[in-house]
Amino acid sequence: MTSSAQSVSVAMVGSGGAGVLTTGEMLLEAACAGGWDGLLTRLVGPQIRGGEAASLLRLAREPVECMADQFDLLVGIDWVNADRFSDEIPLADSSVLVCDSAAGAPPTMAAKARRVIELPLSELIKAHPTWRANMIALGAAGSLLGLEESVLHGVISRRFAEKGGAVAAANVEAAAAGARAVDARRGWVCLAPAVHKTGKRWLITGNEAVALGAILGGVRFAAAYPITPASDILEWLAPNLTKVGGTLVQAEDELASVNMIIGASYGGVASLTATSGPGLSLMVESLGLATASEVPIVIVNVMRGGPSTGIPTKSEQSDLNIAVYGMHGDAPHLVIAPQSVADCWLSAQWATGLAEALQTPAILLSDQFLGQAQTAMARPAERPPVGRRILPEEAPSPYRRYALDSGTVSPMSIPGMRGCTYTADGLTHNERGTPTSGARDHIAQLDKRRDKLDAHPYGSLWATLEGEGETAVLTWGSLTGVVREGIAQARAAGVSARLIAPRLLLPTRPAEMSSALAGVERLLVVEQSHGTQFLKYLRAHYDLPANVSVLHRPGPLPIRPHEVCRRLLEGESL
Amino acid sequence: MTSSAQSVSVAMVGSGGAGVLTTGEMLLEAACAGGWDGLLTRLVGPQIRGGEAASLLRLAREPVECMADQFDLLVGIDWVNADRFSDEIPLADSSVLVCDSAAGAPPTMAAKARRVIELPLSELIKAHPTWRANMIALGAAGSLLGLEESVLHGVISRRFAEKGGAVAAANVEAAAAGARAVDARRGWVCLAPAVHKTGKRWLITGNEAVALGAILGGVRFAAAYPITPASDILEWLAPNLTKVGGTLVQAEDELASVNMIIGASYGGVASLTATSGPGLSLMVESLGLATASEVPIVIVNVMRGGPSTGIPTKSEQSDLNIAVYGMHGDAPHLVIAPQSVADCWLSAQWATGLAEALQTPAILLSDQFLGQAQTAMARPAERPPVGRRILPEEAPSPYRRYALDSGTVSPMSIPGMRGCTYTADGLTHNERGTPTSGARDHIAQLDKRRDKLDAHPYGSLWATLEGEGETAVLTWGSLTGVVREGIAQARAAGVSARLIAPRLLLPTRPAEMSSALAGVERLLVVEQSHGTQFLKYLRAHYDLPANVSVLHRPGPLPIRPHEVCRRLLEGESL
Amino acid sequence: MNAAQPLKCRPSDYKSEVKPIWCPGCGDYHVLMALTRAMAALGLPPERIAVVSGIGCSSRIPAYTNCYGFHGVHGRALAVASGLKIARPDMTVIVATGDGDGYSIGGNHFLHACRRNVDLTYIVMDNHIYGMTKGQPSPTTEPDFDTALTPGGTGLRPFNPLVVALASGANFVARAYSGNPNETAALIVDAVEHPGFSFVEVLSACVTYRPDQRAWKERVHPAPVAPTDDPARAARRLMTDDGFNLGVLFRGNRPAYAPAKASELVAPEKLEEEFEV
Amino acid sequence: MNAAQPLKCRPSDYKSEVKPIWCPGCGDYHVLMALTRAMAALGLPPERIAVVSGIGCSSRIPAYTNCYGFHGVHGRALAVASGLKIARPDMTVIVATGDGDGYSIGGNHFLHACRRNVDLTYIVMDNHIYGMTKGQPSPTTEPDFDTALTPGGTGLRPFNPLVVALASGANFVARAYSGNPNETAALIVDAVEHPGFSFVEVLSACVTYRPDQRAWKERVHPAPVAPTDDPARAARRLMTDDGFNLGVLFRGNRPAYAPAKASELVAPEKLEEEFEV
Ligand SMILES: Cc1ncc(C[n+]2csc(CCOP(=O)(O)OP(=O)(O)O)c2C)c(N)n1
Ligand SMILES: Cc1ncc(C[n+]2csc(CCOP(=O)(O)OP(=O)(O)O)c2C)c(N)n1
Ligand code: SF4
Ligand code: SF4
Ligand SMILES: [Mg+2]
Ligand SMILES: [Mg+2]
Repeated sequence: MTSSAQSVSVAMVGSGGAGVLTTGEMLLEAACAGGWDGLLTRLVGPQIRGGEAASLLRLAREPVECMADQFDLLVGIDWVNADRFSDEIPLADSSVLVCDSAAGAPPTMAAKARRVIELPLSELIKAHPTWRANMIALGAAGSLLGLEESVLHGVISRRFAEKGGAVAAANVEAAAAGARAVDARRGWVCLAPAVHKTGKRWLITGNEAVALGAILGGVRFAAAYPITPASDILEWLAPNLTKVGGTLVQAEDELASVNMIIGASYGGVASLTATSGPGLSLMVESLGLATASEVPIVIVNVMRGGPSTGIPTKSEQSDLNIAVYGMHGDAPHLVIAPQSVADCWLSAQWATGLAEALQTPAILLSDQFLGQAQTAMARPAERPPVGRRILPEEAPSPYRRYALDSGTVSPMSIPGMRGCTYTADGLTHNERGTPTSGARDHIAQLDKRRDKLDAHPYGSLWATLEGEGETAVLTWGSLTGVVREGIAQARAAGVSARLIAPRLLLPTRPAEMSSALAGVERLLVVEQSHGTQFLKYLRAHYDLPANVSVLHRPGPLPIRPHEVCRRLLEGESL
Repeated sequence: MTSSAQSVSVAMVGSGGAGVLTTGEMLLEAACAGGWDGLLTRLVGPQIRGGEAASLLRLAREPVECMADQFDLLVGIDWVNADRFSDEIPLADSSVLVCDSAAGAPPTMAAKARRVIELPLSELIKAHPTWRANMIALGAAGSLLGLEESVLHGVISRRFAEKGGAVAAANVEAAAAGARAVDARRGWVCLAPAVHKTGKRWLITGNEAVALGAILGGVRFAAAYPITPASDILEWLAPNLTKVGGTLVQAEDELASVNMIIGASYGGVASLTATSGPGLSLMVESLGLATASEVPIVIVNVMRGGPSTGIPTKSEQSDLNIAVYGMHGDAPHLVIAPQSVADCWLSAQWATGLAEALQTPAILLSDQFLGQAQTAMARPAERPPVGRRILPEEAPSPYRRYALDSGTVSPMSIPGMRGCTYTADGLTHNERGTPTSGARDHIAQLDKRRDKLDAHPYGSLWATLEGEGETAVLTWGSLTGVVREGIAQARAAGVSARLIAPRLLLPTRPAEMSSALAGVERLLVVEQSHGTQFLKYLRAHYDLPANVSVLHRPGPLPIRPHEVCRRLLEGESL
Repeated sequence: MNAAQPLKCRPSDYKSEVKPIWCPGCGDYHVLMALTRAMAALGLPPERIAVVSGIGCSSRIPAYTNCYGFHGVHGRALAVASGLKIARPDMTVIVATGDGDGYSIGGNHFLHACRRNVDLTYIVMDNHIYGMTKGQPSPTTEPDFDTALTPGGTGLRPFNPLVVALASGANFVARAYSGNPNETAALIVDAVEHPGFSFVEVLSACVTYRPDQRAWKERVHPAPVAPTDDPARAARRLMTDDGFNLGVLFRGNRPAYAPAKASELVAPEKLEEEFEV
Repeated sequence: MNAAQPLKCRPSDYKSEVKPIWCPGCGDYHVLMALTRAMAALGLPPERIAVVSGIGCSSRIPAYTNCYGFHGVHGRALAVASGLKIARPDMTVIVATGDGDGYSIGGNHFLHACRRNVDLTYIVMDNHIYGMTKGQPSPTTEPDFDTALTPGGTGLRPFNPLVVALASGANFVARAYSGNPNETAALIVDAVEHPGFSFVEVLSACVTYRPDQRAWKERVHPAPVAPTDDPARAARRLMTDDGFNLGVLFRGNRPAYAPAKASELVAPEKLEEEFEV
């Protein structure tokens, strides 16, 4: 690594109680307070409390949307079970490893690192019982990275403020001691100077960004059942919905939660639930009900490893199939996938507005990486287009809730409106909502529900389209940032490629995709699923060039930018 | 129509209580007893009891697997709400219409029919209070069709035997009077003489054939929740499982039923449930559990109109998506679709055996047409290959339930077997079944579950492949018979085409499909769904020729052979 | 009828023009009659009432009224209604389903709706059978009742909905018989006016699959004791009653569900502040 | 312990080598101890026992035993176990889940398992919290217990599992405290030996999200009265008890579920005959 990089990556590992997770947060906060950008993710073991843990950080001059190929700095507070994570922490050739001099570094890791720095962690703690090893390590890491010491100390003080001045002071002292211990090596893993940032910035996780976006998009009712890794969304929403006059209800199960939001939305209140694969599975019957009865709802699905209970704490893109195809019958609906932690904010608002405007369920397909990673982002200057429900203008008589002659979307009355009562129905129905088994009504309503989605002008938000050339990389969701960086690496090596990443997965946009693909000879599809679900989705719905290859892998090992780059450099044999 | 056809089609319509449904059954039984073949379906209105109804029959010299293009004989016992069905009963140019002289024929229908025969139904009933109009009409229809009168009378006598001799005699008399009333026109709608049939024949519905096949395939436990149009399967299974030492449990819901069969199958007993779209939706979470924990189960899904509650009593092929893609995570499993009423027997056995042999869930994708149509079929001479579960041979130590080194399928112990206890798990697990979140175990088990399905030799049952030429028609399920007949019509007009109908929808068979498609220039896809689900499935998984077109429609109006033929004759512009 | 309420409207004002698919003689016609009479007695405009149901013959009832209606999927009516009522506390929400919908597939929502105590009125049209799917046993079917699916009967102890409601926290428990539409209407009015979750089990005969239920007319009788506000006492009584006691059997006084409310609302944009660095 | 059973095996024979993921001090360790002691006391070989669970910290227990185990999806343990037991009546089937798994998402199966009365033993490790998902309220959480998801508490009446079990027809109802592993083991033995559906609610503290439950040790006490066989009386008692009465609280005498049996079995091919024409 250069002595002054555009981005550096840091991993901190330790066993339960060692405090590496909070240490990671403080390091990110200090870097951001110093004007840098960054991204933080966490690895935890299967235990509910304690167990091994790691904080993975990438600090950078400009916003970053994915983790880097390799880690420049590895700080081991201890090494208990650290091998469980070793696949997930590839070390750079130039990497620096920091460890407790009493413990040393595990030989496999030491062999990979270029330099090993031993810190007298155990010794210092013995001498200063109020100090903690993670704080000493934090101070050391801050110094190696070249962070302003006062800024770091400010973050530490604020964090421990409520535990009292003595605790805060001890932690600051510990950090200072850590910094002193590596003083001679200050800036060994140094970031290039921070770029001046104007305007407000947020430190936010994808799950928080989804929740905030949903409220900004109009959501005022949520019902949900806890599930990893979606519970954070609910826990943020519960107090904050109350603040804006809304409500969150903890339901008895996901069957209840999805039906509660259908009821609330039928009542005129934009509504949302959040879940993960197993919960989404339980919702598909009622997703069909929302489709057929044309009640807008938003379902946030934060993907984790599958199938079945799978790996609840790890990321994967394997719920694409169920999100797109999971309902019985012909049930067109919206599927929208955010492309970065920051994009969760935009996508959630867009999804809420589209669901409302089109009177249909929207699935927001996030994943554990996006949901639980924390990043610094600039407060967005603009909000996405806001969608609103179309209400009947004057009391038509009789009111035809599912009218075929009122444009692509038929006005939806809200309980309480006089003269427009109707019964919403999941049975095949006529324009008034009365059940029928006639072929004409069936086809007419199926057409209506398809056409209202197809006819909507989604604008440029439908996809991210970047770059040019005869080669394109098609990806989606949290891999967008990885692919962008892989393409940039390839460009640096003289090979250019387009990036195509649809944010709108349903309805499909054949015309737009075909112009995005115009002139493309070779296509690389990149996705995080074992069964190449995205590739098959693309084949089903779009005309692809003849030369298509795929780079894919299930979770939990992420796909890294250099893998995309390597495939691009391999050229013809893509 | 010719005066002596290979097949004739008869529709009998009437309002609630008019008895057209039993009349249809008796007509089919009499024809079969007379050596003919036939197929019977029913149309009913939304009412639970009474309401309008129709029996649709096709009688033929040889087995028939679909309804014909048009009806040759329409018998109206009365015309209350008969217009609701008129789209579903297209009349032939040469058709004969029979009605009550007191009521006459509805002008729209009379206009379409070539000849109208008025029967003095009301008059006769007034004169003979024990006679019933449907029996008079039955006698008349039998005579017009040229059925042996004594055979028909035998059927009537047996049917009413338990109501006592007087009732039976009155019904026979009524039928005889009906026959006399059309005596001069005997054989107007005449079938060619019956072909001599050897061996035993069955009169059976698709739902019964599935249930019988499942028991023959080894199923000894069923748990289910009633739903139209699958309940018949359960109602047949309940007493018959008891007879062979098995059990059926009515569960509190579909979440329970699927988990009950998972429990029973984990216990070593081959198990099944039957449901329709809404129920299947509720089962997808646990289908994933069966996939991940490798517990064989069979789920029969009898498709009806969707989405949501849709049209419970009508057929559609719109649950293909959920059956193939409906689970979260990467969850390979079996999907098998029977191709005719008779094929339900074979497919159910095959599915059961495959599920057992491959330790995986199998979805048997039938539909309302197949399930509730009744046909005459020759008792099959041979049974499909029987699959059995592989058990551990000797107590390995420690027992590795999910072993990676024991061929594609790892031996599964049965509770009670000493030395091979294990915990089945839906979490990502290692070879012993212990949960882990490691990438290596995750990929290894995902590979294992994919490979065991892909590697199995499915043989020729995977698809029906008939005919040759540069044009092929690809279809599935209950449309197979329709397409076969459409191709035959086209052949008679000088255009030939292949029929390709996969019975095995998952796992896909790319090599086999590619040889089936070798040399094909033009492809017509035929399916009963609004969203062209089958076409998209084919595009996703198979390489298709460049010239592909689709003939599709949602339920309830069936696709008819002549529509397929017309598309084939249109040639290039397919 | 509740004498305190002035009759502003006629029951016919609450009926829609949709023709029921019910069999002639089905008890559900009388439930519809009772329901519209109750609505008239309550004097609410139809657009202030929502009727929510699941799937079954009984669950067809919303579209036969002139109110806002929601005919959802099988078993989930209480969840839909809870969401609606919590989001729109100004609406009067009545849930009407069947014994299969409410006690079999919908059992969990029943437990938790009782516990949650949202201000709903829950009417179960209990005919001890699955009518819509043509005669399979429901949780309330007698153990020896023969059906095609359970030859010789289920052999299972019938579900006791009133006791389960009490055990789970319902705030008002009553039993009615659809053959007495005026009394049923009065019970519905009482249930709607009572705060919290009010449960009215209505015996409503299925003439097609349970012709034996025509005998219910003779078996029903008013409850011999006055309603109590002690759930334990009411449960004890109902665990041993004959199943044909009519009237209000429990009238509790738990406050209805009330979601958390902020003393002062903030603009949504205000929520962004917590993320600022 | 049941003195009538000869002790053939040691509790350690029923423990597997898999290391629990539980937090140090979690009450579930004691439930595991009680369970393996009960198995030893029952003297059954491990391969004759199946332990079935759902999802949660508590539901991890099957793999920590040496028996056949099934770790299914969230809320469906009773359904899996019912299918297994009906298909394999020769196995002893024990179901072990948590309060979230069993009373929230799994509530409907609880109702119907009680009613169906299959010969199962159902142990719920109740810690009044969702441990696995890090501290959300469960149906048994006290109304004023503060969590991130329900700031200030749920405000809801806690679910009363024992009364619901009685109302639904459970044949044996007991309450245990995991801090007393010997007594808990004895109750489990009793429950397994009792025919039909036996329910044992085990108070098992979550030291991580409910450190206040360390006080349970002081609050539990033996039930002051002998078990009754009258469900109405037992329900009445339990509807007003303090939630810390330990012991067998109801011991019923309904016969266990028995599926229809044919007096004589026929060969499957014989079934074809009904279709012959
Ligand atoms: C998920 C699902 N499972 C099964 C069905 C089939 N189904 C429709 S109505 C019904 C039972 C209705 O019984 P009940 O609620 O008692 O109503 P009734 O017809 O007796 O009034 C069933 C099982 C369905 N529609 N959806
Ligand atoms: C369908 C589904 N919804 C939600 C979850 C997430 N989940 C896992 S465990 C659990 C709660 C467990 O609580 P409890 O049964 O009380 O067990 P404990 O951890 O307290 O022992 C939840 C909600 C899931 N796995 N599946
Ligand atoms: S089947 Fe029974 S419940 Fe349904 S409408 Fe007919 S009588 Fe009523
Ligand atoms: S979180 Fe609670 S229930 Fe779970 S293991 Fe820890 S102490 Fe036990
Ligand atoms: Mg009913
Ligand atoms: Mg718990």
